[in-house]
Amino acid sequence: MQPTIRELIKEKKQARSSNSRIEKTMPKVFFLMAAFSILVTIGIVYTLLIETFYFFTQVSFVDFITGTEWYPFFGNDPSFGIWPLVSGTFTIAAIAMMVAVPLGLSSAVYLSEYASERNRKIIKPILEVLAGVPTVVYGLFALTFVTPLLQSFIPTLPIFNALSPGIVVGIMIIPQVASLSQEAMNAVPQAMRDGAFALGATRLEVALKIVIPGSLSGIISSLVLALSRAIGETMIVATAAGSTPNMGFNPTESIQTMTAYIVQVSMGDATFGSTIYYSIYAVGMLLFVFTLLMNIIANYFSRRFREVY
Amino acid sequence: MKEKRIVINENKTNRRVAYNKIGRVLFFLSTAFGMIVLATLLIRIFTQGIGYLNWNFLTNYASRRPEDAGIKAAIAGTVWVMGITIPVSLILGVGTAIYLEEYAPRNRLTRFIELNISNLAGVPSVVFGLLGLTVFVRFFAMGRSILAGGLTMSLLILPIIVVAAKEAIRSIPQEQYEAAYAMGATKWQIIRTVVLPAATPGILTGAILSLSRAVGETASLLMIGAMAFIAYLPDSIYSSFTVLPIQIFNWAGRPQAAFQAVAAAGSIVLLVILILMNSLAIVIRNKYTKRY
Amino acid sequence: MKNQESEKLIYSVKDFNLWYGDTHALKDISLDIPHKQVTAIIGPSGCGKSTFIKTLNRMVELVPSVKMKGDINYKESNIFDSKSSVETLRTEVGMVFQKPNPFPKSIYDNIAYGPRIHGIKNKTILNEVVEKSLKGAALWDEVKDRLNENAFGLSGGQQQRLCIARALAVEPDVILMDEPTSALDPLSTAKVEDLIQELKKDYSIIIVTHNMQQAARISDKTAFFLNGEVVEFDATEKMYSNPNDKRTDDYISGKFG
Amino acid sequence: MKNQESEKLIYSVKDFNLWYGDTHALKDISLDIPHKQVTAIIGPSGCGKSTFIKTLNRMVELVPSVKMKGDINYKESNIFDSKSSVETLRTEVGMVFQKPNPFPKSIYDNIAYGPRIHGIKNKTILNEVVEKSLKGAALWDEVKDRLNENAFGLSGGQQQRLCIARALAVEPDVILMDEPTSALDPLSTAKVEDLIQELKKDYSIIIVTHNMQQAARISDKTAFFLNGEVVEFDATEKMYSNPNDKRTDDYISGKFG
Amino acid sequence: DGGNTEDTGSEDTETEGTAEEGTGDISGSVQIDGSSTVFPILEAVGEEFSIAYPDVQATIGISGTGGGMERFIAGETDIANASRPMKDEEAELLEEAGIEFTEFQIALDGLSVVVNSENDWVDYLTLEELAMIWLDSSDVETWADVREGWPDEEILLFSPGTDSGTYDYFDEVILDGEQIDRQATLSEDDNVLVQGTAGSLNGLAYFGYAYYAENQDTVKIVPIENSEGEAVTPDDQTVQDGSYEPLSRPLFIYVRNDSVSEDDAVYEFTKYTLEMAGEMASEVGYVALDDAIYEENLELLESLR
Ligand SMILES: Nc1ncnc2c1ncn2[C@@H]1O[C@H](COP(=O)(O)OP(=O)(O)OP(=O)(O)O)[C@@H](O)[C@H]1O
Ligand SMILES: Nc1ncnc2c1ncn2[C@@H]1O[C@H](COP(=O)(O)OP(=O)(O)OP(=O)(O)O)[C@@H](O)[C@H]1O
Ligand SMILES: [Mg+2]
Ligand SMILES: [Mg+2]
Ligand SMILES: O=P([O-])([O-])[O-]
Repeated sequence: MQPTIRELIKEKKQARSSNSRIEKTMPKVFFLMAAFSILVTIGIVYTLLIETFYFFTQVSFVDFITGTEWYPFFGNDPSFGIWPLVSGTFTIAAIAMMVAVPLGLSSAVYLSEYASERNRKIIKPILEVLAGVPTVVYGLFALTFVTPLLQSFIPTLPIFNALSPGIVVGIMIIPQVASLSQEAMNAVPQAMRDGAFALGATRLEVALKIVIPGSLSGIISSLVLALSRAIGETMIVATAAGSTPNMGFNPTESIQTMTAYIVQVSMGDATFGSTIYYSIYAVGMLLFVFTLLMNIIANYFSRRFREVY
Repeated sequence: MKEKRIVINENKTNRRVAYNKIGRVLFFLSTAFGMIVLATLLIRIFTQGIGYLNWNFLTNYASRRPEDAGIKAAIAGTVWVMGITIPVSLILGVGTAIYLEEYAPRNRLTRFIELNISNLAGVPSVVFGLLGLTVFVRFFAMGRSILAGGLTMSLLILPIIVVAAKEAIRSIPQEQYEAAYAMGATKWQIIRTVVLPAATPGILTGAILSLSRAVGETASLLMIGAMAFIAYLPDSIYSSFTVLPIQIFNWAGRPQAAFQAVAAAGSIVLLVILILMNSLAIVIRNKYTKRY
Repeated sequence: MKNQESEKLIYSVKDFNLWYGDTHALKDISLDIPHKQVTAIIGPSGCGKSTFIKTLNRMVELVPSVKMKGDINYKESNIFDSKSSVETLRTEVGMVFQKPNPFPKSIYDNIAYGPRIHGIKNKTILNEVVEKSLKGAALWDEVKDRLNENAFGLSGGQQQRLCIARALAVEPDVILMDEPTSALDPLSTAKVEDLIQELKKDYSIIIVTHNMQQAARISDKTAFFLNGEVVEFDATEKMYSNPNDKRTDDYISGKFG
Repeated sequence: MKNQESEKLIYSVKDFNLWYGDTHALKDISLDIPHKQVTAIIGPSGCGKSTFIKTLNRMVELVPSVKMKGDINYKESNIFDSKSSVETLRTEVGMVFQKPNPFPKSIYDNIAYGPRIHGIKNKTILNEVVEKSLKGAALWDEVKDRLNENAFGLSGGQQQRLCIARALAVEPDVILMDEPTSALDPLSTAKVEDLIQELKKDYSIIIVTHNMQQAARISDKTAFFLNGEVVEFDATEKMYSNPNDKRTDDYISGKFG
Repeated sequence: DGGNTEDTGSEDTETEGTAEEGTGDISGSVQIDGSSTVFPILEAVGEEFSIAYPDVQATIGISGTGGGMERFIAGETDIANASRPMKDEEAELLEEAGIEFTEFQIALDGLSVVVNSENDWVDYLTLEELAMIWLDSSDVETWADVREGWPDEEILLFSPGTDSGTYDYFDEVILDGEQIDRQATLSEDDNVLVQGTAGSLNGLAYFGYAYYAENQDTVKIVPIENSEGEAVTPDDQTVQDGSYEPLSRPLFIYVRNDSVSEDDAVYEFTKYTLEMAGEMASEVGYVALDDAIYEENLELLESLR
C-alpha cells in the first residue's frame, strides 16, 4: 500500500490557510445575523418609544391608562382613554378563544390519538390552510356571511359587532391551537400510552389522563400563542367589527380593537406630528407589551413542557 | 393464594368503551368543523368570483369597469415584493439559525437572542407596519416603494423562518455530525456538506409557509401605503406597488356590487396561490422527512 | 422444576401469523404456554419476540398496519373474539416494558392508576392496593416514606419494579415482560430476577430476554424465535443442555445475534 | 496469534480520567494498545466503553460538559497537544459507529466525502479511491453498478461496510469501531467480522462490543471495563480461559450485564 | 421621490400632437395621492391615460384628502386630490416648503344622506334636524327625538372618518365645526357606511353620491330641505344646478406648478385629467361641471408651461 491519498491530504493541508480563515470568520458572520434580530427589536421598541413619548407630552399618561373614553377624532375635545380599545381587543380575543380552545384542542386530540397516520396526513394540512387564508378574505367572510347568518339567530345584532369577527378570528386560530397542541401531545412518549393501554385503559382515558396532563404546558403555550395572535389580528376586525370604541364586553356591540385603530388612522393618514399620529404609536406600544407578555408566558410553559421527560 | 379485590365489572367496562366511542365522534366532529368552515368559505368565494375569473383578469390592470378589472399590477407587485423578501429573510433567517444551532455557546446572550426571536414571531403585523412606516418609509426615505414593503415583510417573517430553520437543523441526527467529524471535517465543512443539504427541505418548507403568510399579508402593507391604483409594471425596487390582498381590499371597498365579485375573484387567485404554496411545502415535507 | 399444575395452559397459540404491512413478522406460531410458570422467549434482534408478546395482550394492534391470522386462546377463549373487550383482556394480562415507563405522577398515583380507571375510588381500598402491590414488587420498603414523590425521581431499577407493581395493582393473571432488565444495572437486574421467581407463585409470566443466561436462570420453559418462526420450544433445561435444532445451539453458544 | 510486531504500540494511555459534568465516566485508565492488531473493549452498558473509544479520536470533546485529565499518546505524541489539529488526528484515526450512519448522498459521494473535504478534487484520483476503499470493505462487487444510488437504499449490513469503506478512503492508521455489528443481522455480522480480520493486516483496530463471543472470535487483546475502570486487560485467549479477576469471570459467564 | 424624472427631450410644441395621437412616447412617473372620494375619477382617468401613455407610471394613492395634502406638502407627490378646498394652514405649509401649486376643480359631488331601505318614516330632513341628529352636544338619541311620531328607537350613525374631506365638509356646513356625535361609527371605507346602514334598520349615514348611486336597492336616500325650503334629492340635475345645497360640493385636484412646467409626464397627465374629468365623473357616479369650466382650466394649465 502506498499512502498516496494520505500524502495528497498532507500536501493540501499545508497549502490551505484560507480554510482556517473561513473557519474563523463564519461564526462571526452568523453571529451578526443572529444579533440582527435584536436590532429589529430595538428598532421596534425605539420607534414606538420615541413617538409614544411625544404622545405623552400632549396627553396625560394617567388619562391614557385610566380613561374609559376613546374619542381621538373629535378635534374640539378629544379623549384618549385606552380602555375602550383594550376592552374591544379582549372581547374579540375572548370570543375567539371560546371558539378555538374547544375546537382546536378536540382536533388536536383527534389528530394525535385517534386519527390514522393517513388521515392525519390529510387533515392536518387542510386545517393548516385555515391559518393561511388571508385575513382580508376572512374579513369579508365575517362581514358578508357570518354576520348575516348570526343575524338570522339574533335579529337585533347590528351589522358591525364583536361576535362575528370574534368567531372568525377563532376559526382562523384553530389550526394554531390544533397543530401546536398536537405536537405537544406527540411529544408524550409512546411508552406512556403503552403503559396505560397495558393496564386496560381506553383511548379516551389515555388521552384525558395521560396525554393531556403530560403535554399540558405545551398545550398552554399553544393557547397563549393563539391568544396573542387573536390580540394582534387586524383586518378581520377592521372589516367586520365596526370602529366604535365602546367600553365594555358586549359581543353584540360594535367595537374597535387596538390593531383596528392603528390601521384606521394609518389609512386615513393622520397628519404627521398630530396627536392622533402619535397615538397610534402609543397604542402600538401597548400592543407590543401585551404580546410580549403573552410570549414570555408561552415560552415559560413550553420550556416546562420540554423538561418533563 | 391471592383473593381478588379488584372486581372488573363488564358493565362498567362497557360504559368506558362507550364513552370512548362518544369521545371519538366528538373529537372528529370538532376536527370536521374547521374543514366545513373552510369548505363553506371556498364555495362562497368561488360562486361569487368565478364569473370574473378569466384570462383577462390575470392580464389586465385594475379598472373602473368590473369586467375589465384585473390583477396584473397586483401580481407583479407581489412578485417584486417577494423578490426582496425571499433573499433577505432567507439569508438572515438561515444564518441566524445556523449560528444558534451550530455555533452559539449556551449562555445568556444566546438564550436572550432565542427568546427575542420567539417574541418577534408573536409581534402583530401592524406593529411591523409601524416600524416599516417609521424606519423604511420615513427615516431611510425609501418612500412607499417595493423596497420598503419588501423589507417590512422580511422582518415580519424573519422569526418564522429562523424557527423553521432551527427545527430543520435540530432534526439532523447526531450521527450525521459524528460521521463527518470522524472524517476530520471542520465545523464549516460540516455545515456546508452535512447540515445545509440535510436541512434544506425543512428550511424550504418553513420558508414557503412563511412566504405564504407574507403573500397574504395586508395590514402592515396598508400602513406603509401600498393601497393605490397602478397601471404599470414596476421597473425598480423604488417603484410604487400594490399587492394582491390590498387590491382585494380595495375592490371590496367599492360602491359597485360587481366589484365585490371582482374582489372574490381576486380572493380565489390568492387562495389558489396559497394552497399551491402550502401543498408544495407539504410535498417537500412528506418527501424528505424520515430519511434517517 | 416441573410439577402437575404446569400442564394447565394459560395461552394456547395456533398457527398464528402477523404482518406489519408487507413484513411477515410472525410465521405460523404455535405455542402452548403453561399456567403459573415462567416462559422465556429468546432470539436475535428482530426475530419477532416483542411482536409476539405484544400480541398476547393485543397491544400490537396499536400499530396501524398490523394484519393477523390465526388463533390465540387465553383461558380457553379466543382473544380476538368480539365478545370480550380488549380493555378486559389487558386488565387480566399485565405488561412490563423494556424501558421503565412510569407515568409522570407520584409513586402512589402510578400504582393507583389501574384501579382508578376501573372505577375504584375508595381511598382505603386504594391504600391497601398500593401497599400490597409495592410489597409484591419488593419495592415497599424503599419507597413507603415517599409515596407522594414523583416516580421519575426513582432509579432505573426502582422504576422498573414500580412498573411491575403498577401491573400487579389490577391483579392480573398473566404478566408479560419485554426485556425488563436490559436497561438495568447488574444489581437491579438481580433484584428483578428474584422478584420474578417470587411472582411465579401467583402469576403466569412470559418474559422476553436477549440474555440467554438470564433465561436459563429464571425460566421453566423457553421458546427460541428466529426470523418470525419458533425454532424450538421446550423445557429450559433441555434447551440449554441438549437442543434439538442446530440453530438453537448456534444461537445459545453465541455464534450469532 | 501474537507476533513480534504486536509489541509496537499505536496508543499509550496513562492515568486518564474523564468527567461528564460531575459524572466521573473514566477513572485512571491506563492501557497500551498494540499496532496492527484487534483490541476489543468489553463491559456492561454504561461502563464507559464508548466514552473511551471516542476519546481516542477526541470525538468526546463534542460533548460540551466534558473535562479530561491525563495523557493519551498516539504514535509517541500526546493527542491533546495543541501542535497537531484535531482534524489531522481524526483523519489518521477513522471511526465506525454502532448504527450505520451513511450520509444521505450517493454511495460514491459517501466514499469521496473524506478525500474531498481534504481538498482532493481530481476525478481520476477520487474514482481510484472509491474503488479501492469499497474493495477494502468487501463491498465493491455488491455496489459497483450502482455507485450513484443513494446510500440509504443499501441494507443495514451494506451500510455498515460502506461506513467502513468511507473510513478507509482517507487511509487512516487506526480504525475505531463502536459496536459495529450490534444493529446487524447474523449474516451481515459474519461479513463484518471477516472484514475486520482482513483489515487488521493494514490497520490497528479497536472495537467495542457487548457480544463477548464476538470479542473472543476476532480480537487479539481484550480490555474489560466496569464502572469507568479497566478491570482487566490481557490477551483475549487468556481473558476468556483464565481471567485474573473474579468480576471478569462473572461478566464473561453472563452473571450480569 | 416622485415628480422629477429625466426629461425625454420632447418640447412644448410637440406635446399637443402627442396627446391626440396617443402614441405616448413620453415616459416618467406621476405621483398622485389624496381623497378617496376623488379616487374613482382619477382612477378612471389613470386607466385611460395608461393606455395612451404606456411608458408613464402614474400611481394614484388613496390616503384621504388630509393625508394626500400632507404628502403634497412633503413634496412626495405631484398632484393632490381633495374633496374639499385646501385649508389655510395647508396653504401656509406649502408656502413654507416653497411649493407653488394650482387648484383645479374637476367635478361635483352631492353628499347623500341615506337611511335603511326598510325605513318608512323618514320622508325628508331639514338642515336643523340633520345637525341635531349629528351633533354631540344635542340630546337627540332616537328618531322620536327628531320628529314627533317617529319610532322611539336609537339612531345608529355612520360617518366617514375625520381625515376625509367628506367629513370635513359635512362638519363644516352642517355642524358648523362642532363636535360630531361620539357614538357614530367612523370609517375611512365608505362601503362600511353603506353596509352599516343597509344592515341596521335605524341606521343613518352620509357619503359621496357615487356610493348611493351604486347601492340604491340597499339604502334609501333622504331628501334634504335646502335654503329655499324645498326638500331636494341629489341627482345630476340638482347637483349641477346647485339646487341641492348645501350638500353639493366641488372636487379638486391640486397640482405642483414646477412639476407641470418641468415634467412632461405630469403635464400630460394633468391635461388628460382636465380633458376627461367630466366624462369620467359621470361614468363613476359624480356630476360633471359645466364644459366652460374645463376649458378655463385647460387654459390655466397651458399658462403654467
Ligand atoms: N411498528 C412496526 N412496523 C413495521 N415493522 C415492524 C414494527 N415493529 C417491528 N417491526 C418488524 O418486525 C420484525 C420483528 O420485530 P420485533 O420488534 O418483534 O423484534 P424483536 O425480536 O423484539 O427484536 P429486538 O430484540 O430488537 O427487540 C422486525 O423485522 C421489525 O423490523
Ligand atoms: N453526553 C453525556 N453526558 C453525560 N453523561 C454521559 C454522556 N455520555 C455518556 N454518559 C455517561 O457516562 C457513562 C459511560 O457512558 P458510555 O456511553 O461510555 O457507556 P458504554 O459503556 O458505551 O455503554 P453502552 O454499552 O450502553 O453503549 C454512563 O454513565 C453514561 O450515563
Ligand atoms: Mg423487542
Ligand atoms: Mg456505548
Ligand atoms: O377621502 P375623502 O375624499 O373623504 O377625503
